Parts: sequence; C-alpha cells; structure tokens
Amino acid sequence: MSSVDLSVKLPNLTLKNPILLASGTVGYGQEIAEFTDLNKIGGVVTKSLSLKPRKGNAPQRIVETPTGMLNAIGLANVGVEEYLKSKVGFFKNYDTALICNVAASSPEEYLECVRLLDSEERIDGFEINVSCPNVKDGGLEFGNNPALVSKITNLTRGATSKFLAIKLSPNVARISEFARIAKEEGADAVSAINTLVGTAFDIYSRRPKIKNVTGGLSGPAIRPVALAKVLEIRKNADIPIIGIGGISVWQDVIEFMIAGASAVQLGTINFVNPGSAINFLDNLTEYCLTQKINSLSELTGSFTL
Amino acid sequence: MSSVDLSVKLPNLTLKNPILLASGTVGYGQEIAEFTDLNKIGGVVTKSLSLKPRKGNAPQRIVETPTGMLNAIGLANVGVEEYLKSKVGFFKNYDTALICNVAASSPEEYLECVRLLDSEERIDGFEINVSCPNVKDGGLEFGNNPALVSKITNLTRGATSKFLAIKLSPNVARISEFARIAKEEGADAVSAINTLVGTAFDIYSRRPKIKNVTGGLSGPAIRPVALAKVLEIRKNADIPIIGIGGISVWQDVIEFMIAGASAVQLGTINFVNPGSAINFLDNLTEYCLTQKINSLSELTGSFTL
Amino acid sequence: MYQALACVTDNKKIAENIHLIEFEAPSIANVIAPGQFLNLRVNDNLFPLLRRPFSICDVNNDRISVMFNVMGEGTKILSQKKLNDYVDILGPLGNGFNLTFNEKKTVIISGGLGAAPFPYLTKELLNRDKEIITIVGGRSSQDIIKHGLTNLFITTEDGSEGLKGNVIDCLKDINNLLFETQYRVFTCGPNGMIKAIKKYFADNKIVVEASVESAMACGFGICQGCPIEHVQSEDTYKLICKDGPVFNLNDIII
Amino acid sequence: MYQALACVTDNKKIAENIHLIEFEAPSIANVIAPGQFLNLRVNDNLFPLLRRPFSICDVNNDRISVMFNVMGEGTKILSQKKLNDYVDILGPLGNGFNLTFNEKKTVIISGGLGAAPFPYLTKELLNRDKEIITIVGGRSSQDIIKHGLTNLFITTEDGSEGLKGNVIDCLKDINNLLFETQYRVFTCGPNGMIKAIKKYFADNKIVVEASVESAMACGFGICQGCPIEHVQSEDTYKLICKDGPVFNLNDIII
Ligand SMILES: Cc1cc2nc3c(=O)[nH]c(=O)nc-3n(C[C@H](O)[C@H](O)[C@H](O)COP(=O)(O)OP(=O)(O)OC[C@H]3O[C@@H](n4cnc5c(N)ncnc54)[C@H](O)[C@@H]3O)c2cc1C
Ligand SMILES: Cc1cc2nc3c(=O)[nH]c(=O)nc-3n(C[C@H](O)[C@H](O)[C@H](O)COP(=O)(O)OP(=O)(O)OC[C@H]3O[C@@H](n4cnc5c(N)ncnc54)[C@H](O)[C@@H]3O)c2cc1C
Ligand SMILES: Cc1cc2nc3c(=O)[nH]c(=O)nc-3n(C[C@H](O)[C@H](O)[C@H](O)COP(=O)(O)O)c2cc1C
Ligand SMILES: Cc1cc2nc3c(=O)[nH]c(=O)nc-3n(C[C@H](O)[C@H](O)[C@H](O)COP(=O)(O)O)c2cc1C
Ligand code: FES
Ligand code: FES
Repeated sequence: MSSVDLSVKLPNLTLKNPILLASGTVGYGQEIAEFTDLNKIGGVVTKSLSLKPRKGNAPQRIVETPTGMLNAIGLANVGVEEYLKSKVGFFKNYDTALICNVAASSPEEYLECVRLLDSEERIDGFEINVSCPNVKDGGLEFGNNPALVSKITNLTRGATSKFLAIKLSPNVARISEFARIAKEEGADAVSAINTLVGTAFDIYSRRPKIKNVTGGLSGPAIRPVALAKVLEIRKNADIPIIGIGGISVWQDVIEFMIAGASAVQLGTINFVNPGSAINFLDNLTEYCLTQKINSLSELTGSFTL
Repeated sequence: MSSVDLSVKLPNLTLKNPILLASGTVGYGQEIAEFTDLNKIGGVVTKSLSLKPRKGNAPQRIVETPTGMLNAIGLANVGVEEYLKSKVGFFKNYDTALICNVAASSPEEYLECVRLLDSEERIDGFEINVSCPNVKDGGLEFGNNPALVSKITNLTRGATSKFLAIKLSPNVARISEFARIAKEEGADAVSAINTLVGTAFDIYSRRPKIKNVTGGLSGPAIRPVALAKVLEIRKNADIPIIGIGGISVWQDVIEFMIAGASAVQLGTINFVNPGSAINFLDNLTEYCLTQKINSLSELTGSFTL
Repeated sequence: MYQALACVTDNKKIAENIHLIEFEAPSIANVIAPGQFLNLRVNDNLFPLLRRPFSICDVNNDRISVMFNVMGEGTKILSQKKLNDYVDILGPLGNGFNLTFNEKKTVIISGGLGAAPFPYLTKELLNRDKEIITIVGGRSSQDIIKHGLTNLFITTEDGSEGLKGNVIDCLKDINNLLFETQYRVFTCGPNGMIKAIKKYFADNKIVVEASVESAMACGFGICQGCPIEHVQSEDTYKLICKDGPVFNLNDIII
Repeated sequence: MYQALACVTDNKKIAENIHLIEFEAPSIANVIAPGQFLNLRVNDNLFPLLRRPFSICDVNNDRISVMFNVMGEGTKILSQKKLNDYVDILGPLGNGFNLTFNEKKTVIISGGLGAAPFPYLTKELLNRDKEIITIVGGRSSQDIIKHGLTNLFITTEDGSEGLKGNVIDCLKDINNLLFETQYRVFTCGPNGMIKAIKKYFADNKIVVEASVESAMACGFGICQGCPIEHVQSEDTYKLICKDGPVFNLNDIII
C-alpha cells in the first residue's frame, strides 16, 4: 500500500498527506490526541487565536440541524500569549504540521498576532480567519470587504515568511474575487470555506435556539456548497486551495481534490468520529492504487467538465 | 379546530392559509393533484415560465446530497403561450391562489411575459424569478445585480396590478439589500430563498454528477441558511416575505413565520411527501390552539431576540 | 396513483446481494401493470431524503414485490426491513409494457438486475398465451437472476454459466429458434446493453420495448429531473418517470 | 477515553417512555466512575449527525448501561436497538462525582430522568459504607423512577405518589432525619430544580454535587459548545463536558 505518494507540496509547506484538522474543531490538539494519532495526520489548525483571551459567547452555542450544525462559539480562546506559553508545547512531541489560525478585530491586530506567533519555531504556518460569522467586531465584515481582506493579507504576509493561508467566507457573491486578492497580496493558499450563516428558532419560546441569534452552519449539509466554492476559485484564481466543508467520508476528500483542493480540512466530523482523518488514509491509498494514481496530488483540479 | 384563522393577507392577495407549493416542484399543478387536494392549500406557484418554450438542460439534472438535492433543470417549460392555452385551465376547477413564476433572459422579456399572463383572470399574481442559478443567459447574474433587479421589478410592476413577488437569490452577501430594492420599486413581497449554488463530482469519472456542472441546492440541508436570510430581510427591509427553503415538517412552517415570513412555500418535500402541505394544516391549527394564538399570521416576525 | 403505507410481508435474500421484498398493498396491487414502478420511502426520517424507485417485480393478490440490489444507503435500509415494518409507497407510477400486440412470440432480454420487472411480465404474457424466450446475461454466474423467469438462455461474459459472451451473441445464437417470424422484445438492463440491442434491431421491424432508468427526485412528473430525448419531440424532453420508464427503443435516444 | 464498538446485550422499557439499554464494553466498564458520561453514535449514517450524551447509569462487570427518555430522533433510534446490534461509544467522558469524602450520610436528589446517574452512584456509595437517603421528585407518579435507587422518599407535584410537593418540600420534611449532621448531596434533574436546590443550600456548608446538562457536539472538549459560568474563572467559561458534568453546585452559575 505504501507505493502511493500522499504528500502535498504547498508554497512554504509540505504535508505528509492532505488531511488537516480544521480550526475550532480540535481546540489546540490535546483532547483529540486521545482518540487518534496526530503523527499520521497531515496537520492540525488551531482554534482561532486572538491577541487577548476571549471568553466567547454565552450559551447556547450550538444546535444540530439536518446533517449539519450551527455554532456560535464566539472565538473563545486563550489568546496568543497563553497559547505560546502553555499550548504550543504539546506539539513538540508530534511530527505533524501545526498551523495557527488567527482572528482579530483590526488589520493591525492580525499583524500583531502573527508577529508574536511567528517566532515560535514549532508553528509551521498561519491561517488568517477573515470569515468568522459569530463575532460582532470584525468577523464577517472583514470577509465581505475586498479592501480589508487585501490589507489584512498584505500586513500578515509582511510579518511571516512561513506558510500563509487566508480563510475565506462563503457568505459572499463571488468568493473567487477574494481568492484573487489573497493571491495578489502574497498569500500561499486560501482555505474555503468557513461556515454559512444560519439560524434556528424554538417554536415555543420564539427565541433563537442560539444565544448569538445566528450561527455558522457546518457539516455534510454544506458540502455541495463548499465544493462549488472550491470549483469557482479553481476556475477563476490561481492559488492553492485548502478545501473545507462537510467532509464526512473518504470519498469526500477525493471530491474536494478533484474540484480543485490541494489539501482538505475535517471539521464537524471530528466531533462524531475523532478518528476520521486516519481512517480515511488507507482508503485514499487504496483508491489511488485502483485508479492507477502514483501521487494523490495529481487529483487536484483534475475534473473534466 | 376551526376557531383558528389560518388566512394570510398580503398586498393584493389573500391566502386561505400560508402554505404555497414552490415553483419548479409541482410543475403546473396537475400531477400533484393526484396525491393532494389543492383546494385546501394556500396556493400554487408554477414552474418558471419563459416567453418561448425551453427544453431545459441535458441529463443528469439532479443528484441527492445529505438531506438535500442539487438540481439543474434549466427552466424546462412550455412557454407562456402554451401555458395559457393548455395549462392554466386546469386551475379553473380549484379554489386556490395561482401564482405564475416568470423567468427571462432580459428585463424586457420579463415585462412581456407578465403582460401576456396578466390578462388571464385565473392568475392571481406573479413571482419573478431573478435567481435561478441553472441557466447561462441571465439567471444568477440578474439576482446578483441590484440595478437589474431594480429594473425588472420596476418593469413588471408596471405591467400588472396583481400580486407581485420578487424571488431573491441567496447567493449574495446581503439579501436584504435586494429586498429593499424590490420594495422601492413597488413589489408586494419577496420570496426567499431560491437554491444555493452547489456541485458534486463522481470520484471515478471525475466529472460533475450534474451535466450543468453546478446545480441548486434545496431541501432540509439549507433550512438554517434560509431562516437566516428571512431574518435578515425582516430586520432590514419593510416588505412581506414568503419563506422558502428546506421545510419538511410543520414545525418548520412556524419557524419561518417567527423569523419573519408571512407565508411559506414547500419545495423539495413535495417530491418525498406530496401530501405534506395538507398534513401540516391540522398541526398548525393545533399549535395555535395550544399557544393561544387566534390568527396564525400573528406569528410573523414575532421572535424575541 | 396511490400513496400507501404498506406492511412488509416478506423480505429475503434470493442471491448474493439480491433481495426480494414483498408488501401488502391492495390499492396498488389491484391496478399495477408490468413495467410500471413504485417510489419507496425507505425510512421515516430525512436521510436519505428522496424516495427510491423500483420496478414492480411481481403481484400476488394484494401483495406486490420488488427485487433489488444493495447499492447504497437506501437499498441497505430496505434490505433490513423486517416483517410488519411499514414502508410508504407511491404507485403505480409510469407506463408499463404494452401487452396488447399480435405477435405470438416474445423475447425477454435481461441484463443483471434488469431482471426485476420480468417475473410479473412473464406471468402476464403467459396469461395471454404468448411464447417466451428469456435471455439472461451477466458478467458471471453470480449475476444471473432466474427468479420468476421462464425458458432461459443464459450468457455470461466469463463463460461461468451458459454461453460465453453477451446477450447479443446469445440473440444471434438463438436466431434460428425465432424462425424469422415476427416477435416482440422486452428488455431491461445496463445502458450499454440497451444500446447494443438498439443497434442490433435497428434495421428490422421488430418492436423492442425497453425499460430505462434515470436519477429521479419525484417519480411522477413534478420535478423534471428525469429527461430523455425522444424522436417524437425534438423541442422537449420526455420524462422517464411519466412518459416511461418503458419506451419503444426506436423512439428514444440513449 | 476509548472509542468502543459495543454490542447491545439488553434493551428494555422500564417505565412509560423510559428505557434501559446495556452494552458489552469492557474497556469503558473497567474505568468509568459514577457521574461520568458516554457519547453514543446511535446510527451509522449522517442523520442524526451528532452523538448523543448519556450518563453512565450502571456498571456490571464488563457491561455498562444507560437509562434514557425517548425525546427525539436519536433516542427513538436508540430505543429500537436490538440484541447484538452494535453502537459506537465514546467514554468515559468528563468528571464524575467525588467519592472520597468524610461525611457518612449522603442525600441523592433526583428529578425526573435525573435518576439516570444514580444507580451506579448508589452502588459505589454503599460499597464505601455510606448511608443514603434518596429523594425522588416528579410531576406525577409516572415520572418517578426508582430503578437502582435505595431508601426512597418520593414527592410528586400532583400528589399522585408520596409527598405532594417538590424535592425542596421533601428536603424540609426529612430534615430531622439528617440530625443536623454533616452530609453530602448529589443531584441531577431539571435546571429549575437544581436552581432551587442551590438556593436551599446556599447558606450552609453542605457540599452539593450536581450533574448538569448542555447541548453538546463533541463531548470531550474540542468544540467549546458546552460552556458554563464558574466562580473560579471569571474570564473564561468552564466546559460542561470536560470540566463537568459534575460540579460543586456552589461553583457554577446556573
Ligand atoms: C424506474 C426505475 C426502476 C428501477 N427498478 C429497480 C429495481 O427493480 N431494482 C433495483 O435494484 N433497482 C432499481 N432501480 C434503481 C434503484 O432505484 C437504485 O438502485 C436505488 O435508488 C439506489 O438507491 P441507494 O440509496 O441504495 O443508492 P445510492 O447510490 O446511495 O443512491 C443515491 C441516489 O442516486 C439515485 N440512483 C442511484 N443509482 C440509480 C440508478 N441506477 N437509477 C436511478 N437512480 C439511481 C438514487 O435514487 C438516489 O437518489 C430502478 C430505477 C428506476 C429509475
Ligand atoms: C452529560 C449529559 C448526560 C445526559 N444523560 C442523559 C441520560 O442519562 N438519560 C437521558 O435520557 N438523557 C440524558 N441526557 C440528555 C440527552 O443527551 C438528550 O435527551 C438526547 O441527546 C436527546 O436526543 P434526541 O435525538 O432524542 O432528541 P433531539 O431533541 O432530537 O436532540 C437534538 C439535539 O439537541 C441535543 N439535546 C436535546 N436535548 C438535550 C438535553 N436535554 N441535553 C443536552 N442535549 C440535548 C441533542 O444532543 C441533539 O444534538 C444527557 C445530556 C448530557 C449533556
Ligand atoms: C464548533 C465550531 C467552531 C469553529 N471555530 C472556528 C474558528 O475558531 N476559526 C475558524 O476559522 N473556523 C472555525 N470553524 C469553522 C471550521 O473550521 C470549518 O471551516 C467549518 O466547520 C466547515 O467545515 P466542516 O463542515 O467540516 O465542519 C468552526 C466550526 C465549528 C463547527
Ligand atoms: C427540481 C427543482 C426545480 C426548481 N425549479 C424552479 C423554478 O423553475 N423556478 C424557481 O423560481 N425556483 C425553482 N426551484 C426552487 C424552489 O422553488 C425553492 O426555492 C427551493 O427548492 C428551496 O426550497 P426547498 O428547500 O423547499 O426545496 C426549483 C427547485 C427544485 C428542487
Ligand atoms: S422524477 Fe420527477 S419528473 Fe421524473
Ligand atoms: S461538547 Fe464539545 S467542548 Fe463540550
């Protein structure tokens, strides 16, 4: 089985395989390590880190929907300083890519976060979250504003020579426009997609089921939308794509790669099956063997329309 | 049970209850009448009609996704002339609102369609589809362009004094902006939402599962997104809303009304349970009784945040 | 057309991966004809969301049966149904095989699970005193379904049962049996096979009725999801669920 | 923490709408403590998508059991599991009740299905030679769950069984039994009840351990979906799944 090359080369980053664990769905990596071997995974993306610790939104933060879920965690995180002090160390025992996801409420704060984190050797790269729909200050607004995405990319690019991906919002008319901006400002990749804005109401109290009123929709329900966004970027922007959204079986990984993704991230499925990433790897190899594919990355964007 | 008033008053249109059957999911009404009593339903929206007949897209046109489906029918329809000749007559035996959905490839063609249909007495109103994602000429482009939506609303408003709703695309950053435009140009309501752009690939042939490459995602999977769009419109535009998207149980009808919908449309669920609309009515009445609601329409926009 | 909540009266595996499920559904049983189909809701929740279409396989008094392959989630759930479970069925749907014709001889050509509609057709043809030759093709012996069929000529690609070859080879082989007389053909199976049959019969006057498939959302004409090109209507597609699933093979472009 | 594919060894209805399901899961059974919980995947498809959290109800050698109410789709599916079906279980999750304390007397206060974690706790307390008084409250006789509990004081709002009133009334009523001695309280039930208990014990030194609930996506600390305000950390929430579900009632703000 080992004759297939699963590795992925991205600018400034090589992954042993294309499967990353998505931001906000594995915390800082410790807990999921109880159920899965992080050494076998392509990499882990941290929960969004902000300059100062954030408490996050009041409960209720999540609600299940048909083959999906809404979340409004509100970027609860320990902050960059505490992360460097007590969290990043855990990864020194693991041989897997570590990508820090960064969220902020101003372009300058993004810059500051990346600068502080950049000096930590263990960190292999950054994912800039300009698309979190669940915080009032910034969040969705950044992801919808081409000028701000341009500025944030430009500033953070200036602060690191490590891998830099911009995580795009799907809640826009033309996501590829933002991918092009990311490319122009020097990003190494774009991550697509973050969650779709959604909501749900309790029909007896007539209140939103989520305290924050709206939340971000993730899970298998959104997969067709995520695939279409990846395809749109692939056709209209020349930048590597990390495909995210609703991946729940190994076939979905292949589908995202065919549509244009160089690597993928697993999100919601980690909650259901914390061992998913590893379970998929054998199937990916097996698929390549039967399809006579030497290197999995040949699949990227290999669709025929 | 009959002490609850289920009727809905919209500008230029009164419905006996808020449940309409959505465009493209009941053809011209005949086939579903085999399974359900149209007299009991609030109304029926026809498949999108265009000036000339349209053959529609080549197969494969549909694919199932987790609690949803993608379709790229391509607005296959008999055309306005044939509709008036052979299809509308069927409704003369039914006491239910008949709304003609109109799709076109230019603002002038929209105008022409509405003008031709307006003289038919049986037709109670129009729904202008500026948001079909599955045709090359126009379709999505209209729904994304404020100036065009403004022009189309203006022209069609001039052509009819009957009920006029503009069916909005969810594939935009701010749907409420389009709702405001519809209001300004004199529309009586907006319908929200049409389908989300999505796709799926066959991992062996590496071709899109749908011939048209992308299709429109509908069904329970999109309900949280549809609800958020309805809520956004309700908060930012002052125009009645017809809520659409993933309704599959009676509770969903209530949820849409709480979020701001005056009436709703059932789409994909008609394929699964052609009797859904009627099945829901008793539950709506029952809910109103236990919740001490005299008139179902009190629910519209009655959320507490 | 009816929507019936039908009780499962039998569900058995009749071959590797092939199941036969039977329902008590008098309203449908009394009116359904060979070649028509049913649209089954295999669950009572939202996954899978859509119904699953199946040919009527056989009718016994008030009971109807369906022969199926376990393909994906829907058929897996169906294969797990137990006696006295209920399944929501729409039917009869579509147009079945034409049973009023003059030819005395008939040939049924079945490829793989294309056998599904033929037990009932066989019964009805025999009721009408027709002679039947049944050609059953498959990749290997495992794919050969004989359930409810009569007067079999078997052909497998790997030669593990019957003639080594495909149904066309078999047709040629038994051509003498047909004595150059008029006969009618009924077929169902993979698209490749149906195309080959269309080609084989293209030049002569033999009527071939084929049951064809397509992805379907509704099964009764409201979604427009199942188009097929038809010679009689260049400007529109026909719908497989409503205008078919049985077509004169000459009329459709596949 | 383990992810175990556990075989169903028993599944029965023990009262109106209340079920007890048992699994063979040695890895979990050997290490789980009262008050910890399990996260069950009730199906092998995508609907419902998320796991469902349940308190450990009891442990018998290699077997673990869960007591549950049929609430929605997930618990409906669980109630239909048959012997020898397999269920994917994550556990043990969270922190259970503190079992190392000096008080000799204990009071368990259970509201409705809050009884779920207490059969196992009862067993372990008795193993440690503790005395137990169990107060069981409910709206009416139907809601009173006695399974696995000992030395019961029952109270119902409608008076259909035991004392007419709620668990607080019952607490006051039996106060003399406690002889003003130190005792420990364990509780689980509806939020309203837990709030009332918090108030009742607010002024004295009695330690009350409460098992609380929340919507959960993961159950083991990776989603941040289950926050609770905690007096020891004003700037962050604690996570019910990881830091709880059992908390000292004085420490949490509910
Ligand atoms: C008119 C008609 C009659 C049929 N009769 C039979 C029969 O008698 N026995 C039998 O075993 N099968 C029959 N089929 C095919 C059967 O419907 C599919 O095998 C079944 O839907 C697969 O469902 P699944 O969930 O197990 O597989 P999945 O692959 O998970 O299905 C996913 C989706 O694709 C669609 N789909 C998948 N394969 C097919 C296919 N071959 N044709 C149409 N839709 C498909 C399904 O409807 C579903 O929406 C018939 C199809 C049609 C259209
Ligand atoms: C730590 C913990 C222990 C629990 N122990 C038990 C137990 O021993 N016995 C028991 O019957 N129930 C217990 N519950 C509640 C149980 O998890 C829910 O009743 C169950 O998830 C409902 O699932 P459903 O699909 O039937 O209902 P649905 O209403 O369809 O559930 C929909 C969603 O809401 C969530 N949800 C619904 N109700 C609750 C609730 N009360 N608490 C948390 N999440 C909820 C579900 O997880 C699911 O995501 C416990 C919950 C927690 C958090
Ligand atoms: C509970 C939860 C928390 C999340 N938190 C973050 C976050 O902090 N930063 C971020 O960039 N994305 C966050 N996401 C989005 C995911 O990284 C991912 O983009 C999204 O969930 C879609 O993938 P999925 O469908 O596989 O879950 C979160 C998602 C979930 C479900
Ligand atoms: C097969 C199919 C065909 C459709 N055709 C049309 C159409 O012709 N015109 C239109 O305005 N909307 C069309 N729609 C969109 C529906 O009217 C509706 O907006 C959408 O499906 C969301 O609702 P649902 O989730 O309840 O299906 C179609 C939807 C489906 C599934
Ligand atoms: S399957 Fe819906 S029209 Fe044929
Ligand atoms: S349920 Fe996921 S962190 Fe608690």
